[in-house]
Amino acid sequence: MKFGIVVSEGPYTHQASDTAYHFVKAALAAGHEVPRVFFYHDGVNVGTRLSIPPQDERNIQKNWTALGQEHGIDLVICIAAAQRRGLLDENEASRQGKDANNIAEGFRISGLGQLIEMGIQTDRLMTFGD
Amino acid sequence: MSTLHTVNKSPFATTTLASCLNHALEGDAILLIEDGVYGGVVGTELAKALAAAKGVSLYVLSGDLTARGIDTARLVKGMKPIDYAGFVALATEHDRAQAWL
Amino acid sequence: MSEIKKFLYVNRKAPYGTIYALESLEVVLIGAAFDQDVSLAFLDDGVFQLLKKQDTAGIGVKNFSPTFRALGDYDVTKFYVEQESLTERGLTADDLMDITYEDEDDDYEEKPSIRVVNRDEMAAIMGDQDVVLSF
Amino acid sequence: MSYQVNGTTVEHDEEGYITTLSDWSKDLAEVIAKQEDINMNEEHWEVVNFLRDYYEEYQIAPAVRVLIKAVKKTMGPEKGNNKYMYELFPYGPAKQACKIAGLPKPTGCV
Repeated sequence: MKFGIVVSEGPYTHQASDTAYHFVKAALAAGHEVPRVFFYHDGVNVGTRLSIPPQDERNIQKNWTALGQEHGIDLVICIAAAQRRGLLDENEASRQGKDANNIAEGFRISGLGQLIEMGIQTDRLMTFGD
Repeated sequence: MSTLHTVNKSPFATTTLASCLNHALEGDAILLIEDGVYGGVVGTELAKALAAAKGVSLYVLSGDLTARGIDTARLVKGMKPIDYAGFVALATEHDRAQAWL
Repeated sequence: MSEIKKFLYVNRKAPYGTIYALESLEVVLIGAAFDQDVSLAFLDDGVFQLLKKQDTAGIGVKNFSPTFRALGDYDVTKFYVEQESLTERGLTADDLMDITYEDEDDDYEEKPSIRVVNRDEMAAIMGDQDVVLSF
Repeated sequence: MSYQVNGTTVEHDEEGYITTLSDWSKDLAEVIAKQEDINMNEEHWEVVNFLRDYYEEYQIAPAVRVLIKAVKKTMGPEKGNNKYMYELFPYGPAKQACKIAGLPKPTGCV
């Protein structure tokens, strides 16, 4: 079965991105497909490479990056939500005239259409938020 | 056709669990996750409503339960603890998932 | 895209206190381009999103409530509002904005988009979807 | 980055959208249009005014297909079509007409 995943809360403040991560791991382990995870609302903050959690805590961004790369998951950050919250890739930074970018490896910024498309193309849409 | 409902809020903080219970249909499942697991403890007002939900199966995510120091013995009768693999299985067994945020 | 799915946007949160209502509306606007079978559900505090006379001048936040009235142009015409949620909050359907659409199949007659349903009807609507997006 | 209009300076972003929506004026619209290689005539103004009215009423810039549908209804099918709109605004009514009309930049979500 194909799962589409929405993560709609930021890391650390809410447990949502952790629950989503464990769900995706379990789904893959059971032989299901997870073609895309869509990060929305404060969930876009999962994709910043500038977070520095203490060494004795999980690194949410690195966990997602690793899982995404291992299983070819499309980790999409919503552009509209990202722009509000200051999350940029190189492309967006130059388009918007900003002097830095902060998106982590394995993530990409794209539109809300990717969320709808995921809903159309997967068998089950799971939302993790608050 | 049935739905897997997930509830991630403590019923003492919001009315989310009550609202979910009000909209769950026969054959549906409710899974308590994150702070939602506090709603599964016996002896509370909402536990009565949970126990009265006819034809709705009740589950709780065991990792969230033990993380919060709650023994499965304190759960509402009939509520089953499951792990993430069980969560995935529930999602496949129902036709859709609805997150009560 | 040949397959048409039933999408339900579930709105259970009040506007302005958090961003969920606004960002939900943004998904609806974009989603409308995908020609799916779209319904919006308003229950619990979500019914507050549709109140008339919202004026945000005093809080310096954009008032996005007029945008709901544009959704008819986007062929989003099914707003299900739960009666019990209104009643619990001391509201009636008269407190909600007039939101209409033009029915192309009926000589462009203007029809109300808001349909007040009871809790059981809302539960049945939720149970008849392919994709449920929660906000 | 800024436009100069009647001796005043109006800030804009990298792509030419004005930063403060209340800075908009008809004279400014002419200046932005010139930058876009568009000579504003009555027909351009008709669309720009339509967009401003739509924004005023609904607080959003309409999607292109919604704009065209609405124009078709109020101004007739000879204007409410893609060809007409793209003749007036070669780089797209959403992008160019919204910029000239002083509306927020479409977030380009699809």
